[in-house]
Amino acid sequence: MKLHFEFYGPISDRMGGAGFSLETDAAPQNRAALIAWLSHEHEGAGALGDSHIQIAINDELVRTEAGFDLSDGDRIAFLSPFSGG
Amino acid sequence: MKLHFEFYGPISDRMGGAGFSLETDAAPQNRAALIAWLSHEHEGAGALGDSHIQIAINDELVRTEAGFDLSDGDRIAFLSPFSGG
Amino acid sequence: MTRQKIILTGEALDIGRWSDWLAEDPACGAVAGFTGLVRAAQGLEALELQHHPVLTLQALERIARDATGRFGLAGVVLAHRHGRMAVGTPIVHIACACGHRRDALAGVSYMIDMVKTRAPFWKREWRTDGPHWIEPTQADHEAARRWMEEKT
Amino acid sequence: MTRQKIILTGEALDIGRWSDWLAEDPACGAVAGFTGLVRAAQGLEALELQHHPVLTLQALERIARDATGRFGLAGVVLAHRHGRMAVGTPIVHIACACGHRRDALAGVSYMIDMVKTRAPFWKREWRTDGPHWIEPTQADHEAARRWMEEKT
Repeated sequence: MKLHFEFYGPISDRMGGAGFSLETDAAPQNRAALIAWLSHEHEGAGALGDSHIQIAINDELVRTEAGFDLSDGDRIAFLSPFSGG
Repeated sequence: MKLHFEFYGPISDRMGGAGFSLETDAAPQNRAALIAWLSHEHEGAGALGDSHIQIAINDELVRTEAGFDLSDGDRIAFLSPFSGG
Repeated sequence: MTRQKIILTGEALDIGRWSDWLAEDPACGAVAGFTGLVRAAQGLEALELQHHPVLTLQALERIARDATGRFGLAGVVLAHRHGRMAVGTPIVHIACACGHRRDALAGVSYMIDMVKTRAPFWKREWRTDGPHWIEPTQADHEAARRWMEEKT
Repeated sequence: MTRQKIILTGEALDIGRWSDWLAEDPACGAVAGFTGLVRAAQGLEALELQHHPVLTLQALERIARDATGRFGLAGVVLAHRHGRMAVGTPIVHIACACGHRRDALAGVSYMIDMVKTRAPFWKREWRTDGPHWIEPTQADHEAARRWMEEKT
């Protein structure tokens, strides 16, 4: 399956841009596995482990403790800590 | 000497208007004496004894505990509790 | 070097213009404001604000000066109507500009609390059954007293 | 029956018009507001606010809804810019209308505290020496947490 990654805020600098896509046969089912896999593919991905970074799947914030079930075409966004106003 | 009295806010209703003038040879030298004298001249003047009513002499707020020294032509204003905004 | 406008007027308040003026200072990242208006109520035809010809403006100036010192404000607007006003009319407008939001917001709170009980105004509602003086509430007095107690 | 305008835009904020709109409700005696602007700083050329295409507007809507319920607001404006802005440009404008001043002022404080740390925006300063991401301060995080603790 194909997964699309998006990076918002400072983390996008570490990841070399706003996003990229990857192919896999065995999609990771929790946050730790996801980041371990991304770290294989991209050297900056260790920074995604910061617990202040939130994850949204298909534009919906997810609590990642419970794990997740990714499907082909899913968009996984990593959101740096917010700084609005 | 001639003294001018001014009344601001609700107290003006009790005193029958915005002000009046009185003649005296012996000006009162403290708040209690002033109100006693005014009560002789005007039936509503007892209400001026309310401790929340402030006094200004010639457009300057005065602390009346210390007494005061009135002169001919002085304007004595009684200010009802404020309600602005 | 505080920029300030203290206004006591019988004319309509020109709120938009002052806000623009306050926001002109590029050193200010925060502008907070408050507008109090004549609120509709059953039988209310108009609100009247009486003032003192000398002491009222002096009190407004003192309130603005105290707020400026206390919260380090770079800009202040304190404008108050007097006279008779219809429902919906702005009575008072306050705005504070400074570097950070906390001080701007606190400055506005402080000033409106002070204006309610420490500035010589007397408020009278004109209702269908005649005029009624309005006294400040107990909460108004307490709000002003709290600021006095927590001297910075 | 709250009147509300939630705006996320790349265009200049039209602050005066919304304030007028909020003040139109005759049941409201109090309108409080806050405007955050790009503050001048040594070497600062522009401020950039990035946002999320879906989540940011949702967060603004939730913040306005929470404030409305918590403070009993009759009217709310929450407007936020995104994109690149010059010094002096309004970034965010918040206004609350209701019957009494306390709730209007508290509503504004609550919303700006939430917008700082709970809405998906990312702020970057463009300085003469290049771009610098701006993180929320510790004080910003604490301000938001305090509201969560003192649940009304």
